[in-house]
Amino acid sequence: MHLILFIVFAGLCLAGALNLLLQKHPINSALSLVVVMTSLAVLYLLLGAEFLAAAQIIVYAGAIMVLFTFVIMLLNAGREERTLGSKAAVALGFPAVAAILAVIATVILKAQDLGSVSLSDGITSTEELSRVLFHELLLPFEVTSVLILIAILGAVSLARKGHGDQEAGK
Amino acid sequence: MGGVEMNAIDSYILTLILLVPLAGALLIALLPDRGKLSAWIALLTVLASFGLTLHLPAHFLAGQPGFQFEVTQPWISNPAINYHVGIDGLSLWLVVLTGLLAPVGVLASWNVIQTRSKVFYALFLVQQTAMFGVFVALDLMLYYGFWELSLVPMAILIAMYGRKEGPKAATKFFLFTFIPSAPLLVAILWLYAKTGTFNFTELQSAIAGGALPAGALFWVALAFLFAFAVKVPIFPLHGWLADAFSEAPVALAMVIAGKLGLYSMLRFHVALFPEQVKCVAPVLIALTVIGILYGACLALVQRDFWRLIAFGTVGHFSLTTLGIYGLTLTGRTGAVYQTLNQGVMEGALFVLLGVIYSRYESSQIAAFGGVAAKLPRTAVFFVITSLAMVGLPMLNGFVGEFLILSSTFIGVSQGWATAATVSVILGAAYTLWLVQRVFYGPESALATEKPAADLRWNEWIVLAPLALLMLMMGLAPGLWLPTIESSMKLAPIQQTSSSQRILLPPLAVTFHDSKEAAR
Amino acid sequence: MTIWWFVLWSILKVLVVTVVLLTAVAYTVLLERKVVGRIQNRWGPSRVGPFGLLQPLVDGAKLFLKEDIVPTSVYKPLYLLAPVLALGCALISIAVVPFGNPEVAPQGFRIFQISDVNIGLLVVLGITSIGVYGIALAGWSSNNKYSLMGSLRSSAQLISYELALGLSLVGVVMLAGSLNLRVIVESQAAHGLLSWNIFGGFQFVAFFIYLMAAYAETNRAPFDLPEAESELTAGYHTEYSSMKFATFFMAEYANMITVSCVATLMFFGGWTSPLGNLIGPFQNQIINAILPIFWFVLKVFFFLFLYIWVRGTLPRFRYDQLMNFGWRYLLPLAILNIVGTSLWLALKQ
Amino acid sequence: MIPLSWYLLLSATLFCLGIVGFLVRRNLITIFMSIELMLNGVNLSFVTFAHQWHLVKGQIFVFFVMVVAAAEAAVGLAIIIAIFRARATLAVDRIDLMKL
Amino acid sequence: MNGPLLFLPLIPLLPFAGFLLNGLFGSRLPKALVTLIALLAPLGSLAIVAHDAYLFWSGAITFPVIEQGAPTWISVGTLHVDFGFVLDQLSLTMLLIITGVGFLIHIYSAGYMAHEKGYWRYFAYLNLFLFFMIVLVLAGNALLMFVGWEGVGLASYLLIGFWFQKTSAADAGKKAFVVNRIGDFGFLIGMFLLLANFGTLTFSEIATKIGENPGWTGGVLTCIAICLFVGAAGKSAQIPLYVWLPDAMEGPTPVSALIHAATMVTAGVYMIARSHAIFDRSPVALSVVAIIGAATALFAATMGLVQTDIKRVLAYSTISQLGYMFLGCGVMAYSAGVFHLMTHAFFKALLFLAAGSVIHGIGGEQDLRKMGGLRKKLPVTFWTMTAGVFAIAGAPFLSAFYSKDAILYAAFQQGTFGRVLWAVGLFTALLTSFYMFRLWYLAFFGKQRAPELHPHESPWSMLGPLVILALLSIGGGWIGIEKFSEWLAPAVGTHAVEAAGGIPEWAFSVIAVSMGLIGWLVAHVLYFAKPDQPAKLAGSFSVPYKVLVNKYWVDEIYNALIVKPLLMISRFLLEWVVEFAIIGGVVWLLAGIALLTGAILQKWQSGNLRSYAAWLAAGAAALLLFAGAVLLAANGVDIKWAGWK
Repeated sequence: MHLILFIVFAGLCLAGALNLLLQKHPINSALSLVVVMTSLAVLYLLLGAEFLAAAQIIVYAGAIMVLFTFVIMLLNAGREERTLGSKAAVALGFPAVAAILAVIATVILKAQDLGSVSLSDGITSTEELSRVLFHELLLPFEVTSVLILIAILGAVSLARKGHGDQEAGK
Repeated sequence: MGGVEMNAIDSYILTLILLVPLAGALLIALLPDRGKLSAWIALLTVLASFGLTLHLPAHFLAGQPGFQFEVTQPWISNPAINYHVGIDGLSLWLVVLTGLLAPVGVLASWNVIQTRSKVFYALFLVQQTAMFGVFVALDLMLYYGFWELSLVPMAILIAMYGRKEGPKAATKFFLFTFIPSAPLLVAILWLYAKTGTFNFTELQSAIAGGALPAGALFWVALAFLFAFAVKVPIFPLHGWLADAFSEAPVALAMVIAGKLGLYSMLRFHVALFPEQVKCVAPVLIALTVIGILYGACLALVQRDFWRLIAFGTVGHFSLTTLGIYGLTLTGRTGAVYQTLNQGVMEGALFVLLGVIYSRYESSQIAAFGGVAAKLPRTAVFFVITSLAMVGLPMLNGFVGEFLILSSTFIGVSQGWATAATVSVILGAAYTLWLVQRVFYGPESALATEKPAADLRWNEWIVLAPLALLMLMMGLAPGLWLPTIESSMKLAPIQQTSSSQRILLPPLAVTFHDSKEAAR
Repeated sequence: MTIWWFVLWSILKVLVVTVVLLTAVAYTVLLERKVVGRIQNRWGPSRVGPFGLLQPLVDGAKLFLKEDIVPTSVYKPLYLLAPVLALGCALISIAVVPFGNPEVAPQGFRIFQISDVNIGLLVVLGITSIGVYGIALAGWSSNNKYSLMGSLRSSAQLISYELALGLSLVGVVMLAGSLNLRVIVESQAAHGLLSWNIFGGFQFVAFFIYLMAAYAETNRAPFDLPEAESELTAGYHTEYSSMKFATFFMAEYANMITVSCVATLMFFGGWTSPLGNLIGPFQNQIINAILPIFWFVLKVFFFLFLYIWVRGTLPRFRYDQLMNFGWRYLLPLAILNIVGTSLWLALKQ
Repeated sequence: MIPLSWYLLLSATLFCLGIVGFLVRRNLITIFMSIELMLNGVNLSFVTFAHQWHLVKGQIFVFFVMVVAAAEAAVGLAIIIAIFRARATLAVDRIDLMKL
Repeated sequence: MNGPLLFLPLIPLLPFAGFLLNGLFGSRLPKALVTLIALLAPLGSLAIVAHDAYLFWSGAITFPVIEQGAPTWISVGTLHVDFGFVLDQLSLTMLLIITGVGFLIHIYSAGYMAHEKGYWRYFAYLNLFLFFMIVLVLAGNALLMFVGWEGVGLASYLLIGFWFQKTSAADAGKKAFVVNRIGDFGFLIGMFLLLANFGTLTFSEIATKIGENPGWTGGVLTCIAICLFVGAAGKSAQIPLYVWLPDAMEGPTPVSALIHAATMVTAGVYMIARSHAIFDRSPVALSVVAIIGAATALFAATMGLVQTDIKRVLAYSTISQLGYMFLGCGVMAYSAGVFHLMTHAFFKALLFLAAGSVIHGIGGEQDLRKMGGLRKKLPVTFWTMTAGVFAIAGAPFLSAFYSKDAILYAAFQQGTFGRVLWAVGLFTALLTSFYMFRLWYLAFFGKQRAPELHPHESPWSMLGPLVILALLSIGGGWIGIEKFSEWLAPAVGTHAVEAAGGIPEWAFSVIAVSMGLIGWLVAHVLYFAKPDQPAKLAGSFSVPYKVLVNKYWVDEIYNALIVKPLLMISRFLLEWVVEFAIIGGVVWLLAGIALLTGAILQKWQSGNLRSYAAWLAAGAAALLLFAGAVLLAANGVDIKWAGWK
């Protein structure tokens, strides 16, 4: 059962990721990414990270990606233009990525004591999570809230039309 | 501190001095840029920090060996960087001078800085902290940090507030001062690698101990010297000064050259590498004497008063450097004193030139004439300052100049000293010529066209104390000299007696019976 | 092989619930038409069947049989995907809703809840948040400016109100100490009406916020800007017709039902009786099983009625008012509610 | 029973696909999405390791990554909007000046 | 220190207080108050000086009075300089002259400058001058003397440039200061040498040390002496540094009288007298002083012959007379030099003030050619001027007769060398007499040549000092050189005066007087009897005349030989070649290399996001490969996840 779920959702995940790369239209890419994220949520669930799975859906799929689609729609960004790309990117990038993947894969496969996972083992309850988050890691948590606040302000000021010279008067 | 009771405030006064301008800068940065708000905060901040610096001479114990008001706090354990600050007779007055010049700078900028004043004052205060830091830091890494910190706001402000070609001058300044900083850092790190400490005192004894390889030490000392020589600047490294003077806002121009480099030379070159210094001293003496004459000669032919002052300044600082590298007690004491003098005089001078520039918006000397009739009080202060620069006895410039020249003449080389003394003539020539061309003579078209106001309140309260100080320092150098001398005495330089004169063959004049006459 | 039994049971439950839900959707439409009709002083559908009760069937048949038009300039894959997504999301979230007493569980399988998930509430919220894609994609892929405008409005509105919605529920979660919907309901069971969160938990502010946000989330009046017919023709589904249109229609009503369910569960004690233990458990197991469902349906019905009532009486907001209301009032209020609740909890301990 | 290395491999693959996306795509938004993909890949390995060591902190790390990603998305998309306003293009090859 | 109070510090401080009061508040004070402050200051000083003099004569104190426990000025290492004052016969004499003549000139100024706008400023400067002059004279060490020395230079600079809006005045002020600075350079070097060799700058200590070592002669002492003399030459306008003094006549006339005739310019003489101990031991230096003095005397006198500006005539005359004084010092007749200094102070101040009165009287005109016939219009001025002219010409029984004679007599006794000097001096006396009478005739006799002028006699505030100075010019020398020498001897030493080869002293007087007479006669013929004659003469001797009128082109020569080359070198060689080409070049070369490197590397930084990313990925891959493949494989390390928890 676990195996099936893993294969299905890992497959969806990879397919989504590949689709993200292959699609020419950003909105398709965005939807592929939503698929990736949703499948990841399932995988999280399989790994016993319930809360994260929900958060993954709510935050990533439900907020961040909506923002992306929203922007794509707002800008009505069409198909990718064919521009003279930098050849270096491809010439240098692909071997490099392949090398990275190879190295990481080697390391992972060579690793000795990695455990395994099965359904319904070690589910992390939300309570446990929140206990750590709000006790040990309260300060970082609060700091992230500041970060978010700053991001909001930054986004507002950036996206405001005319960079404030029209509104500055009022 | 050898059983001396430390006053409660003594233990953190230096930290306070460092923090107050920084706090002011932060406050300015946080508050809106509205009217004169930033300026007022800056003024209050610098007045407060000046007040704090006055605590130092009041509680300084002259003649005590070592550093006072010392604080050592571990900061980073590895590498062992400590927050280690303290002052002695050498830095004492420089700190006070820095404190004094800050209100001068703020008030001088009062009417000049109209736009983006928030940025200006915030950076100005940061720069202020950096300068305090340079003077009080006793940990080499800390010192280096402050040293670099002092350059950045300066460069930014020159670029932002330059009169015509700010960015160009700032780039020049930045390159000139930053490139030598790199070898300085390397040298500091080398010392750390060899000794495992950044502590000034420990390094001093380690170097004196002779455990370090002499050959490498020579280059290390040279790297130190190079960084300082550019900042002073010494001929032929003065390329940035003229542009910086022409462009820098008044408040910065008055601190941009001189004291940081001169202090560093005394503290971190002469006192740290006494042996290595002896090798380079003859070269430096030659260079400074050339610089003295060169600066004066070039000042004679400048058409722009900022540049004129720049070259004059090259000459003046070269003279001060001559005092340092003559390696005589009198000379070094005189050099420190002259550094203080220069601070005060340049402060006043730049305020005055700033007044003239802000009124007439020209720095072409030829455009001026007869300004004394329009701005009589400015003229009075200008003449006083000029006379102090020229080295008129009873004003401060003379004391330092005399100490340096006489000690060089007696302790180092009669020939080079004589050559350096020629600057007395040339200095008077270009300074008075400047005064004459700007203030005297019939009123020029510029002077008649632009009806200009004489000194304003902010300029008054800056110039009057400075003028008084010039007189005080000229009449009663005894208020300052003993503390300076006492710490100079403690520096690990063997007083070069006349038999150990540094030999400079080409210009040395001998007198067949001078030895007998002296005995 | 208990796991296969589990799957089988689940499939059965899903089928039943889906059928019931779709029927409920159809009759909610009828209800709306009736109620709105009465509000507007007319009869509403009354010709097909007794009291027009068969109207939904005929409507369905009509929509189903209509010509399936796909406009030429639409972006077809997404154009087709969008309604499916919308309805799918609307239906999925019902999966974690407990309709009745979970203790009725022959052979360990709870029959009144498809899946009892620890993070049930989050699942509902998550699925709801995915639901926005349906609208967004529909609008965009239609290649029509009204549609695009509608879906932009919708996306922005959904993102904005989701915050208030989520935050308004935090108070309840804190009171219950769990995200499990079943546990939340059980925490309100003790004294009937008095221990419902809206009364006993002092969550009426949260309830109000939730209600507002939920109306906005489901694009219902007075927040039905994305489909404001006077401005945007029909908003995001302008280009949709026949069954595809019906799908959106169903999604909207399914969402309404889900939202009502959640409101019931969170604030009105779910399947529990308002009388609490005054009416003790009956001897008859069937009655014991059915009665909670009755209460639950009653409460949900009340909320659906409220929906229709509001729609029939309140005017539509302007878009900037909508945004202002969400960000400037609801959100801070929700945060205040959380603070208040946590203070209360802290003091209680 | 699935070995955790599978998850890790999946995560590595996602990450590398993210890099590839970054390299080959020209649309600014898609590139941005590739970054999100990379983040997700990393998140997966975090969760995997959290499971491996039964440490909650691994998950919390993911939580923080999400927060950062959200912030990043907000600011990044705002920047993209600003760029699009100024340039009317989203092709990265045309956006090669740090100046609007 | 139990002796009677001398109030030495008060002598300079009173004028300084006057300076401060007038300088700071003068612009807001009523004129009368300004005048009062300005006059009280020198009067007070004069009173104290008189008080001290009385104490001395009454025997209450003995000279020299060396102030003990004076406040320290500079004290570093072995160098110790204090504000110590010394009062002895020499400084007392000088003080009397300075405060006395100074006071008179202050009074005169009150009338002369009455209508000036910068009235307060003028008096502030004048008081400042007095302050510095008194410091100079009272100074017990060379450095303090240098303070006064520079200070009077400053006052002179300010007063010459008093009408700063006139370019010529501002120029003259600057010129005076800079030329003086050349002298100061010598003074400074001299002081350094003193410090190096004696370790002190205190005059008394130096004198004591020299006195203890009779063997020291020449050598370094010559160097010191010559350096000091360079300083003196600058201040006292001797060849080659005299050029500033004629230009200094741009200042107000009372200033010329006080600073550029009576007091400041004689500071050089005073300084040499003060440091006579050094000069005494250096025959070479003495000869230099004597030769320069005599040469200056003659040279300046020749230039004075043809000047048409009344003040310039007097200026060259001053230079010439100063030459006499140096001549006196050079032949070790310090008392004679100081004696002449004193009488010169009287008669030259008188002459300048009288000239000022004339200028004032005819509304600012200074050209002799436009004067004439003023004898009737300005009677008091005429008569006082006459006293001055006769005095300077060496008329018997007037002051200069005694002092000039003493110098010439002393010179004659220095062997052949001395006789040459004597002859030069004598000839100079003839020339002096000639140009002074020329001035006298041109100004006061004949008919008025410029009818547009309306001469009027000056107010009594101006005439009063004139009369007093006239009396002093007449009677100032009656004390006689013997008595004066005796009086000064403790301060400047005694120098045996040998009999001059049997020639009686009166014979020298007769010769000198006859020279004066000849000069008068020539002037009488040329400017009174035959007024058209000078033009003819000028025509027939056009070359010498031109040379004289153009003052030997000395200014031009200096300009061409020193100033211009210096500026040229500075501008072309230093500024363009060294500064721009070499220093700037190196800098720009470095900058160019950096720019070039940057331009090449800039291609790398294309701004293309994807290429950055590619490089980033490549870098990461390389690092990973390095770490993973090389390091781990090489060490045979297997990756273990366990043991981390």
